[in-house]
Amino acid sequence: MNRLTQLIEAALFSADSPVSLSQLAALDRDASRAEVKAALEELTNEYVRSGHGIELAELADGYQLLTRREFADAIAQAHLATRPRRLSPAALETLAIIAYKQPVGRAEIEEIRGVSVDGVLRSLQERDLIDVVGRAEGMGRPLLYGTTPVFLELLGLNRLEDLPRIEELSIALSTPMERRPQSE
Amino acid sequence: MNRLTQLIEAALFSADSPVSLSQLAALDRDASRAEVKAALEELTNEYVRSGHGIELAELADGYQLLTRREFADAIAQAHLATRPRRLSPAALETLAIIAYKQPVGRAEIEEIRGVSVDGVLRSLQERDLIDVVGRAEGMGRPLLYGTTPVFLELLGLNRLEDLPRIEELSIALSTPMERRPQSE
Amino acid sequence: MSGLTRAVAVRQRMSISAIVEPERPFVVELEEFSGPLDLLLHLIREQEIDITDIPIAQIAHQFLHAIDALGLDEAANYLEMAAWLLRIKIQMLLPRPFDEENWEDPRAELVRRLLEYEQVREVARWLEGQADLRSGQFSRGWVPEAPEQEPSPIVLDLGQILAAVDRVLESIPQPVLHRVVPRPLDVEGATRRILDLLESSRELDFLDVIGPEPTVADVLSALMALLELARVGRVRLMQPKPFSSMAIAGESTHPTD
Repeated sequence: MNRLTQLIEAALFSADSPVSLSQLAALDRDASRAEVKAALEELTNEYVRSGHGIELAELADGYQLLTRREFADAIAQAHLATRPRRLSPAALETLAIIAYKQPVGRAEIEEIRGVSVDGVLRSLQERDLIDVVGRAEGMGRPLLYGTTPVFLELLGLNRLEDLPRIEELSIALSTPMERRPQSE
Repeated sequence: MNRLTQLIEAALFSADSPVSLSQLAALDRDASRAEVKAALEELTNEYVRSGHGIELAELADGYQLLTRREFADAIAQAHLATRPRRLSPAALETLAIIAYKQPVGRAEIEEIRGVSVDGVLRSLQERDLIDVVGRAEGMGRPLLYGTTPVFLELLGLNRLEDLPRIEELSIALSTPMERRPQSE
Repeated sequence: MSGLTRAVAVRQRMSISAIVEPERPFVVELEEFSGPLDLLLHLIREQEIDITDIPIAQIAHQFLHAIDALGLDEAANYLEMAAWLLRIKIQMLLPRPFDEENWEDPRAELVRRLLEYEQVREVARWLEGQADLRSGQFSRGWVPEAPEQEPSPIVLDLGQILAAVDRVLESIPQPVLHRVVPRPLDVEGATRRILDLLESSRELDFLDVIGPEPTVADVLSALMALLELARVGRVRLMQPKPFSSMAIAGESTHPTD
């Protein structure tokens, strides 16, 4: 592997979340974006060719090294790492609404789910999966919520557009979730 | 690389501290210690042979993957290992109370938040977001805290009066935080 | 294939009938349902009801029964749904105008919300699957401290601060006028202990009664127990001289019970 590839590998290795292309490009000011991309490809190929236990994943609008799926159980059983807690149905439903309707206020989420979502919003915010992205106009100027890069990371998605399109869902509806997710 | 080597690489990668030989051996009950040692050697050699940015280090308390030393500066300069930190919910809430009630003492903050805020105050002070602005009258003359110019700068505000008025916030308030922020 | 669907449906029906069994009124399975719409959909799906033609009287009855059995009948969100169902039921009973074309089905809004909610659930299931898939891959566990670095920059925005203010405001308890500190007096326990001790010895010292390293509550409990026992004639209390320890004697001469 050439030096840039090594540097990128070391950089991805020392980051605790996905690293964007521009951050990687900042590692070596002499390197062009094309060279960085070529290095990322070399790294991907090298992991496959030599048969490594880790792989290069593209997610949350960046790059991250991850262990290969087949080793998860053995690692978890040896208590060397733990899988993240699973989200409750309430949390998943709330996330689903926010993902598709963002920016969206609490009242609208509650109307769709039919329950109060106060506690759920707070815990999603504490887990950094959603954040306040603004305030609506009108009475009380309610807070508006949107999803965060951590949300994408948790789901292994690269961008919001990777969510299933509304037309792909089996329940077709004329109105509610008409808006396509927008990337920021 | 054989499967055991891949598994060990994945395990070392996902562990949050050095991993002992016996922990590694626990990954695969069919593997002997000798086989684990051979796998570790294969991994070491592979990193050297293909020229990787990371290496396998043997430390006092086990094995750990590390980036090669020569890349440390470039990575540090690209701020990859030190990504912008977000404040914890606890820090944010404490900061919110101080912003709206300053000058305010620790006891009052603790009464509102219902928990000890000792550590939080210290870290907010270390990050230059709050500072001691005076002392209260009375028993022990407790320290009073207020926000700093850095706080305003981070929020892009000119003065404390630019914070939204409490009445504008979504939740109508009966008592505690009735006071408007005052600039010094 | 339909046999399988059938079997699943039958099993689910059994589960709901277990829930509404009157002799198990306190099955708290709140976690089972993420809200009234979820419960409603469950009732509709398990009976293979056409969602566009809901037998509203039947469903309203089952819904009320289920929230009662599940102990959800005090949860505002469920009550709200129950009230809505009853209102639709009444509207369905009203005579329809002659021109059926202009008749608006009172169930329309309910159907719309149920379908919308089903869509949300479908997305939620997809998200869950994705999260499961992703959780099979670990990222780097140990991240080294960067060598000799300026403290990393802090990100802070107005939205975060405002959200924090909201959280703080919501968590502020109602003003406390006075605080009643419950005293953990255990007079019953002390009474039992004293009577047990009197079984083995006719005469006791107060220090025996309160035990080693007594708390204030222990002393008070023992004192109140002794006073009560003396009042009903079970013990006799004596103090040989001022400030000496109290002596306690069992009153066997008084066989009250």
